[in-house]
Amino acid sequence: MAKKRGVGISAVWYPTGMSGGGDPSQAIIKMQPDGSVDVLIGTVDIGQGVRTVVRQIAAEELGVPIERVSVTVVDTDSSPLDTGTFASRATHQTGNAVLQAAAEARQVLLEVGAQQLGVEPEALVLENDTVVVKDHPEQAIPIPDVASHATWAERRLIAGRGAFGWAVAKVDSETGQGEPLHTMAYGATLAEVEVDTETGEVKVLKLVSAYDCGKAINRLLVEGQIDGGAAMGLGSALMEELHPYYPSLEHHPTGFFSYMLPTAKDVPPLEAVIVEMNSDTGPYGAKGIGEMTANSQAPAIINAIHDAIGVWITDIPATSEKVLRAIEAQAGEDIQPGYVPPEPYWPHEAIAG
Amino acid sequence: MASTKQEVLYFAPASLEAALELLDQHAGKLNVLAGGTDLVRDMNLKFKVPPGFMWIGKIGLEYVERQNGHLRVGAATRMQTAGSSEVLRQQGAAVARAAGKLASPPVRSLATLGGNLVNASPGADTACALLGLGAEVVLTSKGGSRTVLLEAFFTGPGETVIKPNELMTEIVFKPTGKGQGSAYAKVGRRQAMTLAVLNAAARVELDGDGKCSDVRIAVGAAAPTPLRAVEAETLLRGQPWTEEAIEAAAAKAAEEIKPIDDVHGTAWYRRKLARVLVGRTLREAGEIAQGAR
Amino acid sequence: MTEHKYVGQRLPRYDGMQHVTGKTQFVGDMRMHGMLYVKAWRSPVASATISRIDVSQAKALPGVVAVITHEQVPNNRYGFAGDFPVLADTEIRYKGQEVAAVAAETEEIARQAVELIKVDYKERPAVLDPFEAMRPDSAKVSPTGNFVMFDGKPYRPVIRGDVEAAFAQADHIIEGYFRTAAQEHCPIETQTSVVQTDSMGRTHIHTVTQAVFFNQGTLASILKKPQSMVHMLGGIVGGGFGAKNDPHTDHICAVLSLYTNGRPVRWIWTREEEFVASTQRGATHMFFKDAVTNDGHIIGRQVRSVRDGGAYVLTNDYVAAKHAFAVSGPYNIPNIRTHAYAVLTNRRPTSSMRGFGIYQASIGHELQIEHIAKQLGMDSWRIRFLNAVHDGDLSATQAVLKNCGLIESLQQTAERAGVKLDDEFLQLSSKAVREA
Amino acid sequence: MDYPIKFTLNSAEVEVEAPATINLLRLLRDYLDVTGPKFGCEQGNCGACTVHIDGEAANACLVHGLTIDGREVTTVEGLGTMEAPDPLQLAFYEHYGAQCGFCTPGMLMASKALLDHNPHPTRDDVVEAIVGNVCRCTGYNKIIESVLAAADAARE
Repeated sequence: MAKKRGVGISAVWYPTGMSGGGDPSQAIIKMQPDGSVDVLIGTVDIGQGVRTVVRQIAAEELGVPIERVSVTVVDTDSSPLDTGTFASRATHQTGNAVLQAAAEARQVLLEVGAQQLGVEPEALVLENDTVVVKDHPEQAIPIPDVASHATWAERRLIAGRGAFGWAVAKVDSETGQGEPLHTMAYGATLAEVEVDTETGEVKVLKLVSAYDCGKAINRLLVEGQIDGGAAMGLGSALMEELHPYYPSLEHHPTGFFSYMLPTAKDVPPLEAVIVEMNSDTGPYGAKGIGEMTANSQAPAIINAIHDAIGVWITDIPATSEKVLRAIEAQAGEDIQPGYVPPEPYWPHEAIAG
Repeated sequence: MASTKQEVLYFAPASLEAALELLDQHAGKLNVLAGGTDLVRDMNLKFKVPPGFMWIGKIGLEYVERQNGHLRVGAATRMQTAGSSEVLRQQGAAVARAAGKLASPPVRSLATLGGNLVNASPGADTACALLGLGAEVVLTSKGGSRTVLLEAFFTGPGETVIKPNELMTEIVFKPTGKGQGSAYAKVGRRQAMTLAVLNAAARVELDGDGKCSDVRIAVGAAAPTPLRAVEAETLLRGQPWTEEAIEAAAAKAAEEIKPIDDVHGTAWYRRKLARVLVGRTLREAGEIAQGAR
Repeated sequence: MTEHKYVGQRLPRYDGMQHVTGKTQFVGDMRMHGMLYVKAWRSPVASATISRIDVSQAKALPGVVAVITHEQVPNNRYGFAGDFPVLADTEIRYKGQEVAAVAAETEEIARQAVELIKVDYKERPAVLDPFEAMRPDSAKVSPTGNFVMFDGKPYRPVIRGDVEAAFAQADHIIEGYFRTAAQEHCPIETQTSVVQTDSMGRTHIHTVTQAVFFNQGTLASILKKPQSMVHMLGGIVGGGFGAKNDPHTDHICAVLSLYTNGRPVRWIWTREEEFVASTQRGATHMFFKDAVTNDGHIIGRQVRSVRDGGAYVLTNDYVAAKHAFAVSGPYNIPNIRTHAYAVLTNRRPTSSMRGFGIYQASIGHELQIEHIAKQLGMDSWRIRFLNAVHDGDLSATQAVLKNCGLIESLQQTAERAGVKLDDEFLQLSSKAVREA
Repeated sequence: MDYPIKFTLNSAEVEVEAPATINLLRLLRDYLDVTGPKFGCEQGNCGACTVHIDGEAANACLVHGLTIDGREVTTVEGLGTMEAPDPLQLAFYEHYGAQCGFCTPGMLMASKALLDHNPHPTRDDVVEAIVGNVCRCTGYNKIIESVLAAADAARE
């Protein structure tokens, strides 16, 4: 039984938000008379944790304890518009909208507090659940008291609106020139594999991934994204394929017994490294890395297979069978390791040659 | 025309006698439900809803015991029980290993050896292992019992010789002892929770002179039923136990099988794997027989 | 640096305790009074013309409350290109396509009713190979042709510099072909909707969509109602990965709910439905041709990629565009020519999946650069550091790059993995001004 | 025809009637309104419906509903509550073992069965225990960390 090990790396990038723009996010923040805060957003939590992130931002900006901040689920009757959770955009776009809404709400809060304290709003800061005069910590009012005063005495609504989005990019139809990519995030992966040269089975022994997400608003959640992407990337490298006899439709899988996803045993202990090259555009410098964390593992793994046994897999995924085919082809057997495209018929507009 | 709602029967007899009586009464109308991991799945997916179910979880068919020089395993013995049985691990390593590799713990707490055999999937883990161990199954009806060698039990994918009024009650095989060993190996499409692209099992007996006095080789997911590689066995029986002999037998086994292309792999790949896995199980069983592991 | 109290912390999920106690209420966990169950008739073939749809027997089955075909759909077309029918009308373009749907008192009755639906169709040859679909003599998947069009072109171009000059100047021209597979997103929660239309004519949709407001607009158009009459409730989603951007159950349930006299309908897809009928990631073929110098600089790159786009346009143009914008990779390549094709085939529709065209691009440029490194006998790290983007570099679309982080990501990957990099690589920075 | 079933569900006696075509998952979700166990595939391949039957982890979708008569079933609802969570639930909360939360009830029950039988598991033991539970969000890493952390906490 021959097992050979190899190491491979990869480097990737990914834009934050829709390429080409046109994807607004809106937010509304309002404070209740007891100083609790409602954050209304229109994007959804698909597991990545946007409600948690948005709650952190609102609590940070309004100086209230995070426990007093509620973030709604989406109800089109009350939530402001948001194009949605895709394109690695929620933390960045919705986060920016919430930041803006919080600034507006904060201004009202400061104005009411200033009235109560008899100072200018500019003289105040929000700290530890109080509105406090800069450099005079003894002159402070708890935020709940300001909220109550605003509601009942001043008849004011402490609230804020926020809206963010990339403008629709003007992309030249001949050359593609324009600004369709915004706030690029980066990542790299190192994979170590062990290949069974008799069966073609590949076991991934190590996956180390470093991702530049700009400011990590919640490091636990960012690590979760990097880990989750790693498993999905591993699946796409080694096993996930809807057409085992591509392009034929035959043998199309119909469940998790015929379409393979990585199990806990397929995924090695994962290393997630957070790199923070802050962006100029995101909340606190954040970028979006939701999708790209699944992009770097497959090439690193395929490159590691080459390092281990000297064969190139170019038809992804590198299933055990394809790896063995490549090994046998290299050894002289007349067999194709994977799909071989016909000579394409490029339309006349295309590149000559 | 609207189909009428099907009335499905259910029985949960408390004794073997009661179970056999029910099978006799409702011959052909009751599907025997052991773990349910195949039957209930098929029901869920509307592949097959039988006219009735008879659950055999309460009739005492879960046991592993040694009797008259044979291992006797109750047909309703669950995979987790088989996989963790010290007796099986020592004296029927192939089946203990196969049971322990089947699916996942929440499936192994349900699925039974008998169910895995009666379902007759060509790549069933324990079917391959038990075939390699030379097992027989006891089929019992109200009228009495008969014993069928496993290689005569399977007749096609999902098809066996079991009659509608019969219940598989026991699996019997010769334990391995001194100078004997068994092994099981499988390649799936991932590290766990996978059907076999191909599996293989072997039982090896070596004599004092280092010759192979008896051998059995089984290959699964390589033909309509789990298959015994008879010609490969012939190459080994009575011959010195050498790496060359093992290689030759493994190559012969790869020729004997009748694999197809399906979602899990091609016939080409299955032949390659047959040679590798038959070789590996023979080597491992041989090492156990030699006391080397 | 500003001190933050909450931002930058490791805080548990807001809804974490609900999740771990099983209290989170997903859409499929809802049950409403008088709720009906939905099933659909799906095409067993990949390509056909429909001559007749007969639902009379299904309607007559006791327990069936509503049966719809395209005739009951107020506006049967949606999607970026407006080509995707809610229910197939004149033709079938993929195996698994919905032609009719039933709402009944129980799931079992709904299933039986579907079996009573008769669809007369004439099977056509299916086009399953995108290279076949590209041929002028190919059968047409869509009457308007098999190419997804980009401002009148059958591909999305991205052109920077002079790639021919780069090839002329190069020490090596290195080509590579790579294919990535079609994939399924596999969120553990399948497509699910609970929908009710009330006596005011407002349709309330409990949705698992990732894009509530996108879909509110789509559904308003399908139902021909003002957006305010389409009330969507969502935000608790059992995994998405791009599977839940396009409507799968919301639109059919919403139309059904117009015909159930106010009774809510629920549809939870089986795992099999998820595999046969949901959107998928399209297989992609990439042909690279790079101009490379002896010292490992990539000075020119040509990429032609072909996306196996499935039966309808949906987001194909967007995915191909995103692919074209980014396929140069995080490298400073002065001369680029990319043509990204998306070609229609008789496969189930392809749409967004985590990575949106750049997943494929990443595999392409990272296998290609490794092939280059090996051909040049160069270290894998060196070739990436050598070509990595810096602040101030231009993208293929000539956008000025800022806040770059590739060099740092590579450095930190090496550090965590215990790889000792040469000092020259450790001293690099994305912020460093590039030497002229 | 419906058959009567009597069993112990999360420490309470329940009685229910169901046809002979019911699996335990549907019995729990549709008849008893216990929605912790999730519908993920009904093929026994995702583990989202994992419950305990007489103390052992089992895929509820593969269990014939009527065979539950006289037995003891525990779902995630029986593991602990928001106010009094099981240490394993708390560990999943603190170590980010749940993202979208859909596989979580099954994942908890599979790993709880492990800890019940093996209070001091190795990382490999945890992996073996959850191989039948698919998670598409977490990459399993923080799930495994959560289970190990719960075991550590119990040791103290």
